[in-house]
Amino acid sequence: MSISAVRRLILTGLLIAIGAALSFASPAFFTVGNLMTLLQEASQTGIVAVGFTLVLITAGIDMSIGAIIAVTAMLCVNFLYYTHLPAYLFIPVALAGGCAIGWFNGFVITRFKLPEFIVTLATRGLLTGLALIIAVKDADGFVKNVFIEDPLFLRFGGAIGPVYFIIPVFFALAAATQFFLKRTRAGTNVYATGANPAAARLSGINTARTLVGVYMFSGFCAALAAVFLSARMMTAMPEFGIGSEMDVIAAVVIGGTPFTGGVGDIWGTVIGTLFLATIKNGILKLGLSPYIQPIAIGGIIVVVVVVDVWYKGFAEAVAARAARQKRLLDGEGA
Amino acid sequence: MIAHTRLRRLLAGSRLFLILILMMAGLSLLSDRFLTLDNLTNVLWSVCLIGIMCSGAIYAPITGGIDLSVASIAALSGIVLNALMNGAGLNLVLSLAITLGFGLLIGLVNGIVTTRFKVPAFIVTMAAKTYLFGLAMYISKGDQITIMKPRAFLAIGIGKWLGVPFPIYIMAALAVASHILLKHTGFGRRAIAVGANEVAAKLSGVDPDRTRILVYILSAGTAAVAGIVMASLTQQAYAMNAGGYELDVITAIVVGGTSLMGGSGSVAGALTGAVMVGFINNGLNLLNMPASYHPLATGLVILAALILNQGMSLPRTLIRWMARLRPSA
Amino acid sequence: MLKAKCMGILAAAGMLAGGALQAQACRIGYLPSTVGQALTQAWKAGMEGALKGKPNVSVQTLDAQMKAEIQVSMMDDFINQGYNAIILQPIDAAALTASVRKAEGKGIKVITLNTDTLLPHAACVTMDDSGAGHLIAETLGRTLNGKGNVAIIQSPPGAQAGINREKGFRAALGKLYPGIRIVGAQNGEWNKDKAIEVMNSFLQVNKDLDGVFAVNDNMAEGAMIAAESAGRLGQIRIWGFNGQKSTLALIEQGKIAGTAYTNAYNQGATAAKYALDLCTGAKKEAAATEIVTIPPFAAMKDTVAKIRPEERW
Amino acid sequence: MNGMNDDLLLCAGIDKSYNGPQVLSGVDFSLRRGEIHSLVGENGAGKSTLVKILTGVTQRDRGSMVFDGREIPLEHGRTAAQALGIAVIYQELSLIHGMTVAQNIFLTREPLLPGLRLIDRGKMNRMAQELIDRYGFRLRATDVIDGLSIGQRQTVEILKALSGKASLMIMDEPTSSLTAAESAQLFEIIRLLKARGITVLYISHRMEEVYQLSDRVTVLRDGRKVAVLEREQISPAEIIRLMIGRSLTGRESGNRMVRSSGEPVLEVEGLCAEGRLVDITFQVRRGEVLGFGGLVGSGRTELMRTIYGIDPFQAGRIRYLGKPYVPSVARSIAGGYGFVPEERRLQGIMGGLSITGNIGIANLDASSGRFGLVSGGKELDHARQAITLLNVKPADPDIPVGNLSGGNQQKVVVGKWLIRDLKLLIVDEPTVGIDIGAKEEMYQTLRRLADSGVAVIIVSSDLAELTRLSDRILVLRKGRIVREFAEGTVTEEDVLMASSGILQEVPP
Repeated sequence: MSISAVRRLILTGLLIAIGAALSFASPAFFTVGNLMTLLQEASQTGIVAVGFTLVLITAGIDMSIGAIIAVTAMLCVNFLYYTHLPAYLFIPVALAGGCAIGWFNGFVITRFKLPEFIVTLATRGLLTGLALIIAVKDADGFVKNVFIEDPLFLRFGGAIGPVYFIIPVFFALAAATQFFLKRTRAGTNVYATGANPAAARLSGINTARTLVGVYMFSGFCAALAAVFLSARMMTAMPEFGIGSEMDVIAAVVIGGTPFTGGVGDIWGTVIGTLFLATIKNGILKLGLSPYIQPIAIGGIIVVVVVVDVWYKGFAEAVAARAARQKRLLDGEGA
Repeated sequence: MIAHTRLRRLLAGSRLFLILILMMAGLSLLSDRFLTLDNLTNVLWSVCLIGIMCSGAIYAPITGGIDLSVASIAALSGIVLNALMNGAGLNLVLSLAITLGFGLLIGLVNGIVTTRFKVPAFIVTMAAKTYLFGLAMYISKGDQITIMKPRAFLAIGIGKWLGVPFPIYIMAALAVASHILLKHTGFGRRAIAVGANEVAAKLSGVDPDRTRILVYILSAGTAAVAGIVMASLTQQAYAMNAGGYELDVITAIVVGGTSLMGGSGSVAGALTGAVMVGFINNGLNLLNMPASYHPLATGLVILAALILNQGMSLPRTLIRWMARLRPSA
Repeated sequence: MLKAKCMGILAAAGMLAGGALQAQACRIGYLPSTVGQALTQAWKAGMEGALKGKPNVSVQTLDAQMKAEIQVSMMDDFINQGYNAIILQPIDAAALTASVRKAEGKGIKVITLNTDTLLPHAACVTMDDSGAGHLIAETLGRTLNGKGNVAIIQSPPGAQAGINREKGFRAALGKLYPGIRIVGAQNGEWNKDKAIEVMNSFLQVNKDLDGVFAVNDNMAEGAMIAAESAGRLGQIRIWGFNGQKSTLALIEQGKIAGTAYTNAYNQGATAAKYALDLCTGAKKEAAATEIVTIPPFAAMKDTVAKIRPEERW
Repeated sequence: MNGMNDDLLLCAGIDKSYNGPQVLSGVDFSLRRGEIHSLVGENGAGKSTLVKILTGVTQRDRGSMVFDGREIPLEHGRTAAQALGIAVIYQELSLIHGMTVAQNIFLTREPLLPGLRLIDRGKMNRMAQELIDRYGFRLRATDVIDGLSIGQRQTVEILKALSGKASLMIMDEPTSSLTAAESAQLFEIIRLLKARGITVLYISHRMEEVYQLSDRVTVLRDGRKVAVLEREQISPAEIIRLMIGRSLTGRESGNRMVRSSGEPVLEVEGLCAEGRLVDITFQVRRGEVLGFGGLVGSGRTELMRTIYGIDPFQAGRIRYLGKPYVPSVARSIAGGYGFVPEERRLQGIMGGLSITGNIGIANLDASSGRFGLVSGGKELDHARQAITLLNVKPADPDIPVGNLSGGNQQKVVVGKWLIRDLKLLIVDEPTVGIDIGAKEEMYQTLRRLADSGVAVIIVSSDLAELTRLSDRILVLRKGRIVREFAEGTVTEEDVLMASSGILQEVPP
C-alpha cells in the first residue's frame, strides 16, 4: 500500500479515535443535533478549503480567502438592502464577484511574478477595506448590520430535516472537485503546474492560465461559503471570515496536502476539515476553561502534523534503503 | 557588464527608498502637519514594535521559512514579565532577563520542531501562535493587567532622550545589530546560504538545522523584546495586545524586498517597509480619513509598492523558482 | 426531548417554590464577546458571587474571540448540550438574533448583556451605552464651559456598542453645546497602543485640543499616555467608558478626567439571578424582552470616591 | 542510395542572431531518413540554437528549411514542429513527479471518453502499455515516476515523444546523467528507433558515444558548419580536432599507471556502511590522483560521501594525515578536505548567490576576523583568486552563479577549495555536461593540484577521463573494491569489464 494511503488511514483512524473518546467523555457529543452542527461547521470551513487545496497543489497560497468571504457577504446584503432583486438573481452575481477577485490575485501573481503569499496578503487588506466601504451605513454614516429576512436567501442557512443544507453542498462540491482533479485534463494540468512548471510548459500547458483559474476557483469557493454564512447568521458583517484563513490552511495541511505542490487531493482535505471541526467542537464539551482550549487545539495540531510527517519520513527511509539493497544486489544503476 | 549589474543593483536597492520619499512628499503636500519633527518621531514611535519584531523575524524568510508566532510571543512575554516583576516581586533586571530567556526558549522549541521533525515552519509557528495565545490567556486569567511600577520599567516605553522616545533607540539598535549580523557575520552568510540551496550549503560545511534553530530563536527573542517594550509603552500586560501583528511584520519584510523563498534579505528594506506602512496610517489619521477607508488605502499602497519594487527581486525569484521545483537531493 | 426536560425542570421548580429543597440542576452558559476583558471578567465575578452556595448550579464560559461566527457556533453548542440558560453578550445584534431565537425555541432562556437582539427573549441586562454617551457629553461640555475642541477615539467600524456610545455622545453634544467642535474621530481598535498612535496624530493636528472621548477605558488610558508624553495632559480632559478599576485609579490621580462607570458586578449578578429564577421557574418568561438597565455613573475626581472598593472591577 | 527524396530535413544557409551577435551564419544541415546523426561542437558553437530553430522554440532570420518535402516558413512555432513530428528529449528531464508513466506519456493529450471531456484512464493505460511493449521496455504504465531510475525516466521521455508519432527525435546530452549500463540500454533503444525508420539527431560531448552511434556527424564551430563526416570518416580525435580547431595533448585511451611514493593522506580500512559499502580498504597519497571506477550505484558516490563525513558508517577505521579520524563535514573542511559533489546544480552551487557568496560560504573561517565579523574585502579577494586561478568567465565576482555556463559553475565549485590549505580533494564526476574546453582546463587544474602535493580522488563514469587522469584506479562493484589498477597500461575496456564484473576479481 502506498505511503500516502497509509497516512490517510492513520489520520482517519485518529479522527475516529478522537470522536469515540469524545463520545465517552461527553454524552452531548454523539447526538444527532451536535453531529449536524459539527458537520455544518466543517462544511463552512470545508467549502473554502476545497478551493484552497487546488491553490496549494499549484504550490501557491491564498491568504485573501477570509477577506473574500467578507466582501461577498457585504455584496449580498447590499443587493438585499438596496435592490429588491430575488436571491436567485444576485447570488450568481456575488459568486461571480468572488471569481473576479480570484482572477485579480492570479493576474497580479502571474503577470508581475510576485510571491503568492504577499500578493494575496495585500489583496486581503484591500478587500477588508472594500468590505467596510460597501457595508450598509445608517444616517450618521455608521456601519449598520442588516437583519436579512428574504426567505429565499435564508434557505441557504436552513436544513432539510436535521441535515443543514450546506452539508450536502459541501460534499457534492468536494466530490465534483476531486473528480475534476483526477479525471479531466484541466485537473491534470493543476498537478503538473504545481509539480514542475517548467516541464508543464514544455508539455504545452499554459501554466499562467492554470494558476489564474485555480485562484478564481478559490475565490468562488470563498464566495459560496460567504452566502451560506450570511444566510445562517441572517446578516453580514464587514469582518466576516477575516482570520478564518488560518483554520482553512490548517485543515488542508492536516489533510496531507503539502506546501511544496504537485501532491494532495480533496479527500484528504475533507478528512482534515472534519478533524479540525471535531476537535474544536469536542473541546467545548469538556468543560475546559476557555484559556486552556487554544492551548489544546494548537497542541493537537502540532502533534498530528508531527506524527504524519514523522511517519512519511520513516516510510520513505525504509523504501530508500530497500531500493539501495536491491541496487547493490544487481549492481545496476540507480 | 560589471558596471551594468552594479548599477542595476544599486538602483534596485534604493528603489523602495525612492518610493518612500515620494510618499512622504505626497503626504506633506496633503497635510502641513506631516513633515514636522514631532510627527515623524511619532510615526517611528508607532512602528517601533513592528520594527523591533522585523529585525529578528526577517531571518525566517531568508532561510525560506516563516514565523507566524511573533505576535503571540510578544503578548506572552509582557504577561510573563509582569508576573515575575509584580507577581513574584523579582527585581527588574532579573525579570527582564528571565522573560527574554523564556522568549528564546519558545524560539528553540519552534526551531526544533521545524528542523528535527521536518514540519513546515508555517504550520509549526501557526500552531504556536494559537497555543501561546492560550498560554498568555491562562497566565493572565484574561485580565488587562495594568503595570504601574516600577518606574524604571515604565521608562522603557515612554521615557525620552533628546526628545526621542527610548523605543526608537531600541529599534534602531536592534536593526543595526541585525543588519551587521546579516551582512557581516558567518551566521548571516549561513542563513542566506541555507535559504539559497540547503544541500550545497551543507556540503560547504554549514549545519542547516543549527542555523534554522538559531533563526527561530532570534525571531522569538526580538519578539520578546517587542513584548517588553509594548508592556511598558501601554503600561499593560494583556493577552489581546499585538493581535495580528505577525502579518504586519511579514508584510513589512516582503515589501522590503526579502523573498519568501529564501536566499536574500534586507533589514534596511524591512524597516523601510514598516515605516512606509506607518506613514500611511499616520497620514490617514492626520487627514482624519474615516476609519472605514484606512485598510483599503493601506492595501493599495502596499500592492503598489510591491509591484513598483519587484523589479529587483524578479530575476532572483525566477532562479529560486527553478531551484525550488527540483526534488531536493 | 429537550422540551420534555424543560417541563421537568419547571415542575421541579414548582416543588422548589413549595419549599421542598430537592434541587434541580441548572446549567448556565456564559458567552461574552471575549473572555479577555476587564468588563467580561467582572460580569463573570458578579455571576459567581450571585450563584455562590446555590445547589447544582454551574456556569460554563466560552470565548467567542470577538468573532460573530464563532459566537453563533458556540450558541449552537450550548443549545445542543441542552443548557438551561445562556447569558450572552452579542457581538452584533443582527448576527446573533437567529441563534437567540433558536435557543428560545428550544426552551432555553437567553439573557443578553449590553446589546439587545432584534427578536424578543428572556431579558436584556444592559448598561445604557447611548445614555452614558449622553451623560459624558453633558459633563464634559459643562467642564469645558460649552466651548472648545473635542476628538473621539472610536471603536472599529461596525462594533455596535462603540457606535451607540459615540452616537449618544455626538447627539448630546450637538444639542447641548453647539459651541464645542468635534475636530477628529479615528479608530483605536479597542486597543491601547493603537489609541496612543491615534492620540499622537490628534495632538499633531490640533494644537488646542481640550477634550477627548475614548469609547472604552483601555483607549482612554492610551490617550492619557500619549498626552502625558507630549506634556499636554494638563490642557486635555480625557474621558473613558466602562469604569474599570485601573481607570478609576487614574481618575483619582487626576490624569483622566472621568469615565461612565457601570457596576459590572451588579450587572453580572442581576443577569445570573434572572437566569437562575427563570430556569427554576421562580420567574416566568414574559412575551417581550425584559429590559433591565444598570444606570451609568459619571466618575470624576470629586465623585469617584463614591465607588466603594468592592464595587471596583 | 541517398538521393534527395531520402532526406528528411534539408536546411540551407540558416542565419540567426540574438539582437547583435551572429549565433548561426549560413549553416547547411541535412538529415537522412532513419539515420543516427550526431551534432557536435563546443558550447556556444550553435548546437542548441540550431535545435531551437528545428523545434520552433525560436525562429531563424534567414535560410530555407524543408522537412519531409514540405517547405517550413520562417515563423515556425513549437506546436507546428510537434505537428510535423519533431520531438525533443530534453537534457533537463521534463517529467511530472507524482504522476504515472501513462499520465506523463499522454500529458495534455489524454484519451477522452467519447462525447465527454473526461479522461479514459483504462484506455490511457492500455495505450501506454501497448506502446511500451511494442518497444519491449521494462516498464509498467501504472508505475509512478518518482520510483523510477534516471534511465527509466528517460525511456518515458522517449515514449512520450514516440506517442506523438515522431519522425525525428532530437536527443540533447541524453547520457549526461546515465550510468554506463543505462547508456548501453539507451543506445539499444536508439538503434531500435533507427530500425523503425525514425531519424535521431544526437547531441553529446562524449566522443566515444558519438563514435559508437553515428551514421553521420555534423561539426559546428562558432556558428558555422565546419564538416559533415560519413560513418567511415568518424574518429574521436578527428572530431575533436574539427571542433576546437587544434589537436589535443594526451592520449585518447589507455594510460600508464604510476605508483606514488608520497606519504599517505587518507587511509581507509575495512569500512562498512550497511546497504552501501562492504569492507572498503584503500589509501591515497600526497601528489596522487586516485580514480574510482564502477557503475553508478556501485557505491562510489556513497564512499565519497562517507569519507567526507556526510553519511555515517558502521565498521572500519579511517586515518587522516596519520591520525585516527572520524569524518564530519565541518571537521573535514577544517582539516583540509575539498569536496566537489556529483550533482552540480542541486548540490554544488547556490544559483541565486554571487560567485563571491558561493566561494565565501566555504571559507568563512578564513574571512572572519575580530568579533566573528566577516570581512567582505577578504571574501572578494578569495573570489578574485579563484576566478583568476581557474579563469572563470565572466570574471565578475558579483554575478549570480546560476547565470554561468556549466563549465564555469563547476570551476566555482572547485574554486572555493583552492584558496584553502588543501590536502585532499574529492571530485565526483568532474566534467559532466561541460564543454571540451572547460574539460581540458579542469583536467589541467586537477593535475596541477596533484603535482603541488594535494591528494586527489576522482569518481567518473567517463572512462576516457578516468584512465587519462588517474595514477591509480580502484574499481567498485556492489559496494566492494573488486579491482585495483596500480601499474602497467590500463584501457577503458579494462575498467569497464572490471566494473561490469566480466574481469575476474583480483582483490588488491
